[in-house]
Amino acid sequence: MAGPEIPFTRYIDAEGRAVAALPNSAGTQVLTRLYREMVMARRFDAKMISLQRTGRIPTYPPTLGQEAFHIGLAHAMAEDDALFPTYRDMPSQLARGITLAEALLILGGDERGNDFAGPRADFPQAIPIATQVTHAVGAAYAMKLRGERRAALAIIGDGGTSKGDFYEAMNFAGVWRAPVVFAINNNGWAISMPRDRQSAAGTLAQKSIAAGIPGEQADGNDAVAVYDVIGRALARARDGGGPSVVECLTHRLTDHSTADDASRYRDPGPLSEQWKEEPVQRLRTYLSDEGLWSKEDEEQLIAEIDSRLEETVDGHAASTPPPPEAMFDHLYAEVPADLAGQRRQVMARFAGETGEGDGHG
Amino acid sequence: MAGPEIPFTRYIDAEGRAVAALPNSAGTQVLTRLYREMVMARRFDAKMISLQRTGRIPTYPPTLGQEAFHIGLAHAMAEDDALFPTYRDMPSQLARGITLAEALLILGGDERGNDFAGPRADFPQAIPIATQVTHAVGAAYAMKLRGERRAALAIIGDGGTSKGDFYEAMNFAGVWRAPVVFAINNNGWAISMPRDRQSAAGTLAQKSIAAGIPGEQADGNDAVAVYDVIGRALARARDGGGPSVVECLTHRLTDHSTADDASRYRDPGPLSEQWKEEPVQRLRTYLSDEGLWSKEDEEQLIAEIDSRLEETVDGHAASTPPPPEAMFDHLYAEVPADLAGQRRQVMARFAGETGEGDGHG
Amino acid sequence: MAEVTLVGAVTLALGRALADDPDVVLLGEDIGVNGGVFRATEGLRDAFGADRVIDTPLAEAAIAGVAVGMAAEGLRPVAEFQFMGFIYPALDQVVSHVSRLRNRTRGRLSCPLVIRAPYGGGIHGPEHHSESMEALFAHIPGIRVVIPSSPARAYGLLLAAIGSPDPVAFFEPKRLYRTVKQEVADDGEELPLDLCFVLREGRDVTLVSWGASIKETLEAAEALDEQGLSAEVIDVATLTPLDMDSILASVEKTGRCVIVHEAPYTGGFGAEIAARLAERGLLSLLSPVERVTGYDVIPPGPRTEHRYAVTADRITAAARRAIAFPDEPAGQAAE
Amino acid sequence: MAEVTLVGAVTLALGRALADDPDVVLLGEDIGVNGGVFRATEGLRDAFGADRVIDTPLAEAAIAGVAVGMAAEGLRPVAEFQFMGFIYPALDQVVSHVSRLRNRTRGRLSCPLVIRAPYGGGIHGPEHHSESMEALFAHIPGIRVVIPSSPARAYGLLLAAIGSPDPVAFFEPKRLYRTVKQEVADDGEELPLDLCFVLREGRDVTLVSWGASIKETLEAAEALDEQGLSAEVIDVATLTPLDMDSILASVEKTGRCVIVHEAPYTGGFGAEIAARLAERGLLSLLSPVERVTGYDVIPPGPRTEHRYAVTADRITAAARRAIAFPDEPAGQAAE
Ligand SMILES: Cc1ncc(C[n+]2csc(CCOP(=O)(O)OP(=O)(O)O)c2C)c(N)n1
Ligand SMILES: Cc1ncc(C[n+]2csc(CCOP(=O)(O)OP(=O)(O)O)c2C)c(N)n1
Ligand SMILES: [Mg+2]
Ligand SMILES: [Mg+2]
Repeated sequence: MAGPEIPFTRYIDAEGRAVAALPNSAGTQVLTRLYREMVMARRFDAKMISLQRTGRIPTYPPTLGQEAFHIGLAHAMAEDDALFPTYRDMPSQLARGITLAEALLILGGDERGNDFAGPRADFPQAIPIATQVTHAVGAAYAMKLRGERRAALAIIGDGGTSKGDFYEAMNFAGVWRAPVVFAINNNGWAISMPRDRQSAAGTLAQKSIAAGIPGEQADGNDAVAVYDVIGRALARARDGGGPSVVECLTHRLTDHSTADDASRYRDPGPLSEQWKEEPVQRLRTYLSDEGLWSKEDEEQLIAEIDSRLEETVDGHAASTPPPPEAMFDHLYAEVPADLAGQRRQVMARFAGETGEGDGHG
Repeated sequence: MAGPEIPFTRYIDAEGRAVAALPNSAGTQVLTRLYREMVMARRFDAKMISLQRTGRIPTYPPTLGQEAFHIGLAHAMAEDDALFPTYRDMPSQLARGITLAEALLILGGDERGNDFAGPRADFPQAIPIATQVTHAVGAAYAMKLRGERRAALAIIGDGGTSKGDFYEAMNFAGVWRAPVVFAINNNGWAISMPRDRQSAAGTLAQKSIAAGIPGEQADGNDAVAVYDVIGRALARARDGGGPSVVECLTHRLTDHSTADDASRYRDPGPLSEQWKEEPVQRLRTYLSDEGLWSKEDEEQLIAEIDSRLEETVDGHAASTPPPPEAMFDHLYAEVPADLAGQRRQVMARFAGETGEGDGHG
Repeated sequence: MAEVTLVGAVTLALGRALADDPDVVLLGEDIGVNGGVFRATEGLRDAFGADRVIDTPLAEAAIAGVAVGMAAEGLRPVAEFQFMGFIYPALDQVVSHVSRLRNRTRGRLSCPLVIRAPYGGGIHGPEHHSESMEALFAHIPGIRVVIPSSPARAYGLLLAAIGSPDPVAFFEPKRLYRTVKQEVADDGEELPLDLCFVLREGRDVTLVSWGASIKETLEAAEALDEQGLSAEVIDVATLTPLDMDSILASVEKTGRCVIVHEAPYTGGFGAEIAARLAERGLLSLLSPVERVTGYDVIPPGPRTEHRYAVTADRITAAARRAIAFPDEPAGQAAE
Repeated sequence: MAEVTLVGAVTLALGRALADDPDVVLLGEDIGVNGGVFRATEGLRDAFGADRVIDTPLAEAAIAGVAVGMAAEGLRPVAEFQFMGFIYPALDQVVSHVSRLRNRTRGRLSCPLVIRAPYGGGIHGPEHHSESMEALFAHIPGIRVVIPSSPARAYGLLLAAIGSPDPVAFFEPKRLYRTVKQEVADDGEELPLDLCFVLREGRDVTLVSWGASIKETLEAAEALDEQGLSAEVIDVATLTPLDMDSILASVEKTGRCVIVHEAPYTGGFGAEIAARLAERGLLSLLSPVERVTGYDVIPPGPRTEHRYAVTADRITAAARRAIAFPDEPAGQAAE
């Protein structure tokens, strides 16, 4: 079946050349900020992998290659919009304002990280695939009901678009004209499942047609395209123009997670081609060519990032785990009488442990 | 958003005039057979409503106005295809070969009706909305795996197309190129919810685009259109051409069920317009105009149907309910030891009841 | 003060909550224009608008999911599921998010929502319309499971559920929707979500039940009374978190306990109560615990559904066995 | 005869079933090319083809639903769910159809399928990767719930599950996937689906458990032995339909019972066993039943998940309390 027409947006190509006039919203400040945070995302990712390899955090889902997506969309959002991220979207959360220390708590398996000081309406990462997208629609409904000029943004993977939740969310959003944007990170893989065996649909953006809402594609390796397309979709949503879907085409340049070994199912050939399209180098080339970024800028940025990361890791190592009774204390607004006995018991069992460092391992 | 192009098929219009040359497959025999069974469907329906009103069967879902859909699709199927019906699709089941006595058992709340002698691979009616569509895809997979030239046909309502199951089923079918057809009975309503508030999609057929499979519409008041479009979709499926969606536009000319009162939510105005499009009269006019059906034929048919219905109702009234232990005897292949005590207890409690007539009421 | 049915009391409570708190919204299938298939939301859309009494598309997983997003954004959604038999697509959201959002974010976000669903059999409904699967919900940490058994308790408990900062699954015994009327003052008074209700005091045996089966349990207590036996009747009402102390106190007094529910026997919530008696009330027990429950089967279709029902006779017989113990053999209620 | 791990035994059994019966098909996420995220299906796609070892799109409700259609058409689908925490979207199909198709059609159609999912904690997995929600399934009439605790039982029980004409939910203790190796003959021998396994005979107390917690239960029995106390250990293995007779017979002998599971306390399947003891074993009980279980909370994240775990110490302490009764206060395992 011939696919429907789906718009595709790209501003900067794989060689770092502008293929279209950049949108007005992408001024110098924005561009360098996008770049700086993409570099942060990449170095943060490398750091987490090394922490995982040395047993200091559990299984970790890398973000390598998807920096333009994560940072572009975070900057497209207004501060009081609400983000509904997945386990792979820490760079977006960082760019939205959660702290590195909070991020490390989250990745280290400590729920306190989700009580972030940053964007208080943002959801924590959803682990069960696609369950967050209806949350975004409900939040968007609340925003609209109250007449607020805000929007919700849900992130979902290519694999996630196979789940009924995604479809039901789009359908509710369509009927309600809810201010929500569904941003698909089509990184080509759901663990070992390649995109083309996930769905016979020619594009994932066209799934929006099932709900009667607009869908388009952006080059997910081009931070400017992501920033622009999602920014416009969010603006339209806030202005009462209803929901939409933006499929961003990225590449997962590494394993699904630190527990995964992609060499079992993935040809190295295409992967090396995909590296040529990766987003950080692309934007650096563009900025350098425009005279907006120098070697010195780069060195300074990296030094700055690395020292912040070191500091954070050290801080985390020195942090104490939550007290034993914490597992009871946030389940209900108040601890119900029926749980008091179990809570007492746990406090007694681990009386020695609080503050004694990480029980993990 | 401008909707995608969706083909629409109609052969006989509301006035009973052919608006296109009828397909070769719809010869005289087929046409009169379609008509005869549509009349049966309508009279069966009326009979069931009167049984319900007099307390002889529980809540009943009328089929008034949807006869062309139900009978057209049943005749489009091959005997060894498999049907996955909903609670509203008894006329299709009857046309597929289940007996009136079996139908009455089913509608009377007696599971033995589902052990029909007729099309043994057909599923029983699904009551939880949209749950049957993935069954059809799994059955189709089995047919394909075994190299059988068969297809599965799942029926779903307009409301049902809002459920994630429908989407997941289409998506699996698309990836597997499974021999399955999804026939949507878009009767305009899901209980009190009108079609246009069920989804912002311009057509329900276009939902197929989300799964990359073909979708088209047929005039669901035109039995020939239903018969033809679904017949071609099934043939394509059997021939390895993959799955498709057929949206049939019908009207629910009465309440959702005997427990419903549509006057609470439905304007009478459009309803009387819809009556003008109803399928039985339309086909009768066509057949009469073509000299294929006479007043005598009609009288004879009705007399024949009514006497069969009377006979069935009498037979049902004289039937005995299943024995008390039946609720234990078909849950597992053999009654597990752990259930034996409960089973004995029930047999003791109702020792007097077996064969004593209907305990219902 | 008006005489209302149980479903009428639900409507009253919903209307009161909508009137008192602009953050309360209702959502579900057919709840707006149609007033709900059981008329629980009758008139509320007209009174409070289609934006707050929301007819949703047909998709239970989404109904639960959007309610989570609404609740986290500060609304107080009350989601109706048309029948308990159609609530399962929503279970993923309940287990994965509704019950966990507060814990996961250490209280930054929370999920103060109510899931309403009519449950139980006896209305001659087709398959899937007679479910009593409250035990599935009672095994999920982080939510409350509440089941009223009278108009007054429906009113007060539902208001408490809507007012609660915790998510509540509120299951309504549809068989009792219109069987009794009771004076209920629409005064906004909540009933406690952490206590059982002692409906009848007694000496010889404790009958523990909830929801629809309270009817037969009270009838059994009446029958026992006529036989000179005095039964205490406890309506658990809030299954979780459970007020076991009230049940233990009663069994300490009577020494016998019959637990009654319509749900299947194995793994029903009656098991939890019996288990706690075996742990904490063993020395009080003068006879084996009895459970009078549905059988471990699919409730048969309307033609024979009465055979599945929990009857006053079955309860009375179990209570008499318990009281007569050890003179009569025990534990036959659903061996 | 090869030494295999528990997950290796699962692979052996799946391979054997695929080889012996052309109707057997496997389906699930990442089970084909990748061999499953736990490698339970390693090598099977290459051996039996992508048509019979099917990588599905990511949608659990559909995986269950298509399996129903396959089973009714005569295949023997074995569906893998990657983690129990992601099985909830499939529950609707399990409750509404898997468990009912035979009953609904009086046997005309049936649903001989197996649902496989790794369950339980202790692997430092993120949230939703440590679920033990077997009790939800054990309350559904019409299916069998089976949980192995050793390589040999994994092999024999899984073959029995695949061969069974009834649908089986088969939950694998992922914490034990690679902790022990055992000689398992790949001889196609099934183990019975209607009997508990007595893993260790004893006099003083009966320890009842299943799946992952069998490890700590056996450790506790060992520790008790060193203290001169003799514990009988029962692996329930098939939770439903339950072989209560074996448990009752043991408790009749020992007079004491400690039930151990990793799932939350309230409404866990331990409640059912304790309840049946209160009904049918009351006179055997010399001390209150004890349950040693997970707490009624969300298992904490990896950093502190060890606090949630059921340990041999907790079991030993409960057993000692039971044995010492009435000299020591009882019922504190999870009061
Ligand atoms: C409902 C559910 N099923 C299965 C999983 C296990 N799982 C984790 S990630 C993943 C693949 C997701 O792929 P995609 O949506 O493309 O996101 P990506 O990982 O590529 O970012 C799977 C199957 C899960 N987390 N949730
Ligand atoms: C999962 C589920 N939710 C709710 C219901 C209750 N219900 C029965 S019929 C119906 C409307 C279905 O509408 P549609 O799919 O258009 O089919 P129609 O009744 O018009 O044939 C609803 C909501 C149900 N049976 N299953
Ligand atoms: Mg992906
Ligand atoms: Mg309809």
